[in-house]
Amino acid sequence: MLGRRLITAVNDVSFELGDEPEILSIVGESGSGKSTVAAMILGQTEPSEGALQFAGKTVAIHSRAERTAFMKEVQPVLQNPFEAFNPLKRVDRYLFETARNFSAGKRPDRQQAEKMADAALHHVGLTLEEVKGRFPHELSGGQLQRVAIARALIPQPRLLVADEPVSMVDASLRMAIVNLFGRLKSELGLSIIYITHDLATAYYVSDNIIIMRKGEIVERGRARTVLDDPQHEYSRALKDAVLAADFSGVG
Amino acid sequence: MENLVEIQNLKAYYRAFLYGVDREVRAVDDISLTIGRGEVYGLAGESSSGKTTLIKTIAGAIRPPLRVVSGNVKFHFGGGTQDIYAMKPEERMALRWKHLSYIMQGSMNVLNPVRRIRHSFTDFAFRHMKVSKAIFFEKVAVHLQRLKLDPHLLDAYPHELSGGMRQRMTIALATILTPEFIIADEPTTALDVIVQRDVLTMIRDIQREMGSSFLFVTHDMGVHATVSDRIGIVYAGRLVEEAPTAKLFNMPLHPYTQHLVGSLPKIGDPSTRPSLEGRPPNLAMPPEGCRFHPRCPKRMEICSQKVPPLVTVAPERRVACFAVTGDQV
Amino acid sequence: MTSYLIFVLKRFGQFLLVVFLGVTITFFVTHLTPIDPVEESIGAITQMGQSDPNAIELMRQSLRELYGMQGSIWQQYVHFWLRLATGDLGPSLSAFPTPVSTIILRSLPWTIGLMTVSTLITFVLGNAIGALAGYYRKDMVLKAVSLVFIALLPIPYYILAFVLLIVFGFIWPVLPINGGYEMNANLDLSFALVFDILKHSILPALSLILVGAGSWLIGMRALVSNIITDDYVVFAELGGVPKRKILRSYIARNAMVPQFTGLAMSLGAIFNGTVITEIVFGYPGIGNLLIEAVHAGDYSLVLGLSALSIVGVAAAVFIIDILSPLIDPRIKVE
Amino acid sequence: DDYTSLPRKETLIVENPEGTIKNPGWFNIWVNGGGGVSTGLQQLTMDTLWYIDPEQGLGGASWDNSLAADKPQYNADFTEMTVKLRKGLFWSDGVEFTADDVVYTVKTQMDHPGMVWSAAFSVQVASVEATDPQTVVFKLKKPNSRFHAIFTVRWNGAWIMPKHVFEKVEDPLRYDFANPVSLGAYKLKSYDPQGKWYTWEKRDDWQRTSLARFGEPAPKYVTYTDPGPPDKRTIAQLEHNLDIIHDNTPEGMFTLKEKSKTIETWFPGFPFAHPDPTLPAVIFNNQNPPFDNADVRWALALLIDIKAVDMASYRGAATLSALGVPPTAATMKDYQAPMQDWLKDFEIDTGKSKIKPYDPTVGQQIADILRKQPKFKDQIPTDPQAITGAFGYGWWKPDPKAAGELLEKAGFKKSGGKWLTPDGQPFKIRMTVEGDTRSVFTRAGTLIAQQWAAFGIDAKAVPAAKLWQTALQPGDFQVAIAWSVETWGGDPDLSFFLDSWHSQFVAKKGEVQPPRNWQRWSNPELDKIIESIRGISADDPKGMELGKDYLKLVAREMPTIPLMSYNVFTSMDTTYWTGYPTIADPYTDPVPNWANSRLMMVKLKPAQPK
Amino acid sequence: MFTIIRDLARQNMEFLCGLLLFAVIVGFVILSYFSPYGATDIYLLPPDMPPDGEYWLGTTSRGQDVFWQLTTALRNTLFFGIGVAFLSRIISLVVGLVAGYAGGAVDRVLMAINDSVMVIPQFPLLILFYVVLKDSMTWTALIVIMASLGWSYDARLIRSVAIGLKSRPFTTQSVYSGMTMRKILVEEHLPYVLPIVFATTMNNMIWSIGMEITLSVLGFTDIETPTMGMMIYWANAHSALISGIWWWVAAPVAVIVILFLALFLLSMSMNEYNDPRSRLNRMGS
Ligand SMILES: Nc1ncnc2c1ncn2[C@@H]1O[C@H](COP(=O)(O)OP(=O)(O)OP(=O)(O)O)[C@@H](O)[C@H]1O
Ligand SMILES: Nc1ncnc2c1ncn2[C@@H]1O[C@H](COP(=O)(O)OP(=O)(O)OP(=O)(O)O)[C@@H](O)[C@H]1O
Ligand SMILES: [Mg+2]
Ligand SMILES: [Mg+2]
Repeated sequence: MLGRRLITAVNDVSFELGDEPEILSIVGESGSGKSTVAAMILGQTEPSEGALQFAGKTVAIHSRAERTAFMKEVQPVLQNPFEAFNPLKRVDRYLFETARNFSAGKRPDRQQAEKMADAALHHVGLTLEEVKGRFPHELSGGQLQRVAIARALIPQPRLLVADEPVSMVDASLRMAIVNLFGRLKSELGLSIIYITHDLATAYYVSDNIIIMRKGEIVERGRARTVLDDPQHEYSRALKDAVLAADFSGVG
Repeated sequence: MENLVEIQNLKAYYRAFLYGVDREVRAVDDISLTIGRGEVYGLAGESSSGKTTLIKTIAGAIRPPLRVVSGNVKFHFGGGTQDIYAMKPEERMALRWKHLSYIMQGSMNVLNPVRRIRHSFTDFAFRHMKVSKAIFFEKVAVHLQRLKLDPHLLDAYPHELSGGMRQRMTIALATILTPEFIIADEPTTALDVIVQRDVLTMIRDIQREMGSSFLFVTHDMGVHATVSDRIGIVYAGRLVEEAPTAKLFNMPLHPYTQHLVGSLPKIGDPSTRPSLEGRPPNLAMPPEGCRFHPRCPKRMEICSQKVPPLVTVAPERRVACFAVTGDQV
Repeated sequence: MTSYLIFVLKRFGQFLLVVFLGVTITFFVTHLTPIDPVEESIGAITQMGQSDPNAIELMRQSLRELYGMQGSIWQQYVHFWLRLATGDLGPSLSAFPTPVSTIILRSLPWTIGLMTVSTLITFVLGNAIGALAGYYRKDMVLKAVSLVFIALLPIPYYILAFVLLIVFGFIWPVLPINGGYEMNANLDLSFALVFDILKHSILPALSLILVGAGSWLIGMRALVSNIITDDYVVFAELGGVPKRKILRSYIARNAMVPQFTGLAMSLGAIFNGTVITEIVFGYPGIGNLLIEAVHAGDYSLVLGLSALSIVGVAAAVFIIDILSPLIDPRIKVE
Repeated sequence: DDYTSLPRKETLIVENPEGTIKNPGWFNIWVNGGGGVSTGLQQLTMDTLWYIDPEQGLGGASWDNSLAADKPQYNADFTEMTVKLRKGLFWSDGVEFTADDVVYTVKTQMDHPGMVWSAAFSVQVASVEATDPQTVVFKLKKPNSRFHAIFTVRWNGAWIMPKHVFEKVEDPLRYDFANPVSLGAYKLKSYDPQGKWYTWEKRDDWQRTSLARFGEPAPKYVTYTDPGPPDKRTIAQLEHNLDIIHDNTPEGMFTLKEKSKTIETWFPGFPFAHPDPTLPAVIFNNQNPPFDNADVRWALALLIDIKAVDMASYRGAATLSALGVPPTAATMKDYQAPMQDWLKDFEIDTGKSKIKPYDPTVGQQIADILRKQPKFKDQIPTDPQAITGAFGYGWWKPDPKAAGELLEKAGFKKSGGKWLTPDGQPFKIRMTVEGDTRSVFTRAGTLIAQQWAAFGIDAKAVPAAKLWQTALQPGDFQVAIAWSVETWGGDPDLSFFLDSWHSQFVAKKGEVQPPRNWQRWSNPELDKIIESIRGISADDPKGMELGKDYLKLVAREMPTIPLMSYNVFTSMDTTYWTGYPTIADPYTDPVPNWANSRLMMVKLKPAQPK
Repeated sequence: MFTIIRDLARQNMEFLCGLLLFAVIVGFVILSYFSPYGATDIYLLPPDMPPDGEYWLGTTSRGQDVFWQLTTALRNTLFFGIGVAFLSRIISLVVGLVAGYAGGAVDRVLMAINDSVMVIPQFPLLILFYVVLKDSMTWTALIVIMASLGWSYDARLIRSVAIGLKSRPFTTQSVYSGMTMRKILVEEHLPYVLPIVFATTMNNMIWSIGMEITLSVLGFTDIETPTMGMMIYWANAHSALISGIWWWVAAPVAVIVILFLALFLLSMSMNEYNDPRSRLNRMGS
């Protein structure tokens, strides 16, 4: 009813996300174009051919208003949480800024902004109290990544684009974030594009998966189906290369 | 098995007096371990647990603000015994590359960016080989081919190679003289999974062929499962568990190891994985007692008061946890 | 190679643009001068003999015609570029009818000589000491030498030159302080003449070197002390590569990359310093000529000189730019 | 410093104040082509009909018939001048000098507008012809009793061109006259292609030049050089590398006197300097209000404390003048002394009171002040005559009260300590000074501006890089320090500058002023004086009476405020040469850029054996 | 900012020295307001007095007290330097940040202008301006002219940092927080380049004051306003060094050197503060 979300990318990459909230993983070798796809979905890179459609309309960003409107619907989660915040600024600043810049109607005052930030933080298992007035270096990587996600939630977008959101965080924190994605999907009805190298987490969290190689999609489908029994030769190589974190006697 | 490396009660601290704050980061705090000849010893642990610091200390590659506070590192190269901290700088220099090579963390960026790769080989290895240049480079070419690298790449600049190629180049450089002991710090991190697999297999092959010992650091348990013979788990500057690879994965003893092994998702196993709360301790102000206790699901009274010693609980198995060893030690 | 060619062409375009803008700005500023070369000339002439207004008016007309100073400023501007395209800078107005290019060519070698030699020495000396001081951080001799250069660095060119002049010309008069060679020198090329020219260039060059070397030294020292913590240097050390080799092929070689770019960016400033030094030491270069020309309202000479220095500095920058991929293979030339 | 290809003992080294020559290879002095003039070119190789020395001159008279055999002969109504030339004078290339050269000089310049004397000839000369090889007859367009002045060297004059060289040249305007052919006793030996020095060599046939009448020139070589700014000149002379400094700062001169045992100066003691026959003054632009009002000009004069100005500018080493003539030795006798009584009685009416502004003792007072400074104690003369000669007679007394009354008379008002002009604006004066080219003027101007400022006038000194060209000629100034009065020096005839003060020459506002009447002052009474002088010949004794009328007029009107002579701190080193001109033997001006300084060559003696 | 200064002062000898020297300079400037003599008054005191108890730094040949003259001259010079630095910093910040962030055509245009300014011979141009403007060449005008000549080098520097900042993820974060370009530049990027701006301020002041001195000594500025250059100008005009009035030259030169040393030490330690690696090295040695 809302129309469909059709996304087209460089090398004739087409895929779509349905109305139902879902987590779509994009995996593939380094340089296969995953980040480029992410950048195009976020409107940072213009596709040279094809178009990006959102809610049935082709996305065209010409004015600031159009950009704001688009950003309200699609928000990113960046790769390195330590880098995602200006180390010279307090982290809460981004929460408040987002709250002010994206709310419909008149700009919320400080108190309203705080309330919105607090609500968003609750979704990621934090409170404003823990975060308020803190500088990035005073928070752990996991906390920072969750604050970043909370910020992305404030405009109440329908789509999150997460480009390798856990590759820079520790193994011990990794699961916390991945688990959070699952929760956000079910609690907020949010769709997430999850870009990763890590087939195991993709398998663990996503509904659908796209396997890319050299800017092209080689295989797609339900995540579990594809990974349990990859059809394409490359997908199989990829799966084989995964070093299982248990002792299988490879050595 | 004969020991090649013996490390005793090693303590190495970063002492930083930075803009008004005097900090001491106890990155390696009382670690003892031995590595056998021909063995691949893996070190695992989360980021900033002190893995790099430990192997820097072992390799004798320390520079301020890092200082070795106590303990010693002994090698048995060529049948003799060398205490790396009792040697003169020139003697230590003489060991390098011939007996001991060290592949640093970030090995994609360790080649001189403004000179052709050929020069790196000359600088590092030519001195030690008593042959003519032409023969030297013939040998290099053969060695490179073994690592599936085109010898023409010698005339390339590092930036003209992909990350994986550069890492392989560095490995080639480190192994060209067939040293007895090779230390590698995360040599495959940030590599594509498929490339990573190739590199790891290759490392293993070379190691077998040359019979060298390997000390191998990574936080990726999957890599350890593939390469290491024995694994030591480091948490916050301490060795908390040590076991042969199979045993460690099949029956981890330390709660941290258990978490490490258990939390990782696996393809084909959709069951929910728990996540560990809290954050790694600040090594400048580590918690009292067991450093893992604030995050430990099995913590006891004593954990916050006493430091659990590393106890040998079975042959080749050591663990530092009161929950496993009891508090009588 | 073709990508390098495209890179060179692009840079060349940039060079042309910079020259165009620079010369245009100078053209208009120069033409703002209230000094009218015709009146200047009339002044010089009437100084020699009395004239009544009729005579002066007569003179004014004939000179204006002679100097070719008709047309609006825009016409003159277009005319200027047309002439410049053929390499003609026109006649000097204060030394009419001698061509500007003749006058400039007389002084140019001196400035180029002084500037190249002192820049070269400054660059090499500053970077060499800086590299050594950054690498051997505990060496007392190097520390002392660096300290001297660093202390000299902030002193303005003029002051330092002036102090040198007083010290070596008055208090301890051992060096010449005026001109490019001794008066009445025999100007046939001879060993004595070369020696004399060198002797006269010591103080001007010294003032430039003393002030200039410090900034290279500091930059290099800082660069080196950063580079020695770079992975490839640490790796080389771990690999037992000899210290001197590391200093030369790893540290200095890498530090040269930004220093070379820095050289391009600071060339304009170096030219300024040369002009000031020439004034202090009465050196016969284009700096002195330029000041003279400004005074005389000889805007064709001012313009010729400015255009030349703009082209010169921009060309030097261009050359350094296109050479930089050779020094730093990482620079992408696409 | 030993490196010179010429024997030092035979070389005289002289400062050329023109600095570095921009177009060093240009020797065509008849075209302004960027070459030097006082590089030795005009002093040593040029010659013309007559010379008037600013001092006594050689042979007992300041007037010298050089190429001419006699004084100029005019017809009764001054419309024709006949010149007799000397015989036996030769150009340095062996060609004889004749009347044809003179005729050629005049005609060529008339035919080529743009040449230096072209306009001057065109305006005056109807025809010129050589009636025989030694006689030239000029027919003038209108009567002029001073036409010969154009061929009379004071600082310079219309130099004679070598016809045999120039007639082969296609366009004399574009001819550089390289390897100049000389009519003087020296010829070019070498010059610096960078324009820093010129060296001239004594002609083998020096006997065939006009200078030979006084004897053989001593220096074999003469080098004119640019030694740089004053400090470098001082250093060079201390090291005996520079025989004559043209000008210096007073302090540089004091240092030389103190540190060098071989320095000779015009006055052996204070003020050392040679008084130039030019008169530095505060020059008003009389064309613009409020300086068109004599009351305002007088008020400003009465606000000057000349003793302070003297101390500030010349450190006391100045020769003051309240009158409109420079206090050179000749004018002291001819004008200053005779006018003293008139000055003492001179009265001005401020509107409220009558005052006698003249203070005849200022010279004495300055001598007294200087004598108190230990440094100069012994060098200050005590004899009143000598004091007057050195420091001048008197000057105007500072009288702020009278000045205020004068300003009020002119409609000015004082409000809140500030003077307002009649139309209610703050009285703002910008005093243009010359910057460091003539630093004593700058110093004087700064102090005068400060004295005016202290009285409530918004006054400030502003340096102009090229004062004459940017301010004085176009009239783009309010008040400036410069000179507008120049005399022949050795001759009492004032026509040299006074003729140009006629109102007929005053340019319109915004247009370029012909030389010397920078104050742009027109006055019918003055015009009458000038016309009377034009009607009599130059040596008519009536001229001096008319001159005094001029002095009285400008004292009343104050179109410029005369300050002092332009004292030139010329110093001469006796290590290699002696026999320089001094007050004891004032045979010429020691200042070496004057063409008359050729006389030095014959009076100098080598100080060291060859 | 304050904590940075405090940390630097505690930790860094150079900074401390620089700060102390700068305090001396500021002390001088403050003293200038208590000068017993008018700044432009001349011939008030006996000239050429060597330094002694009464005239601490002697008197000039123009009858001024060198010490008090120096305080005023230093104040004027310093304000001049600060004025130029401030204005030119603004230009270089705007150009550098915008060029770096906007990229593309904007960047190319700005850099073409930037490079042209860089190669123009500044010193002759300044003299030309003086000749053109004559007495309308006030200090304010000179500040504006100098500022418009003295920004290009630093704009390039700032641009190179800004390019780096643009690709930093936190910039993306800011964009998606809905901040405008102006806000991103001013609030996100500016703090990053401020230390550089601070360091270049010092270098710029050294440059502009050096130029002021050179222009003044050559007589190309307002000769009535006492500045460091003007003091030397008048000393030169009175052949002070040659005639042994050395204190007239030595005093301003010494103060200039102190001032520049202070600025230089501050700028160097700020530079080092910007680079944590060199901070670590400092401890290493
Ligand atoms: N700014 C750029 N300029 C030129 N080429 C680029 C740029 N960014 C990416 N590419 C190229 O586009 C291709 C796709 O890159 P992209 O970053 O999307 O890959 P990726 O799948 O995200 O890789 P990784 O797993 O390493 O992040 C690569 O070949 C890369 O070299
Ligand atoms: N030069 C240094 N000065 C001060 N502290 C340091 C320095 N280098 C490392 N540290 C600290 O020492 C601790 C151990 O660092 P180390 O590099 O050994 O960790 P690691 O286990 O290798 O981490 P990673 O997996 O990220 O490489 C960390 O807390 C780190 O912050
Ligand atoms: Mg990517
Ligand atoms: Mg590490």
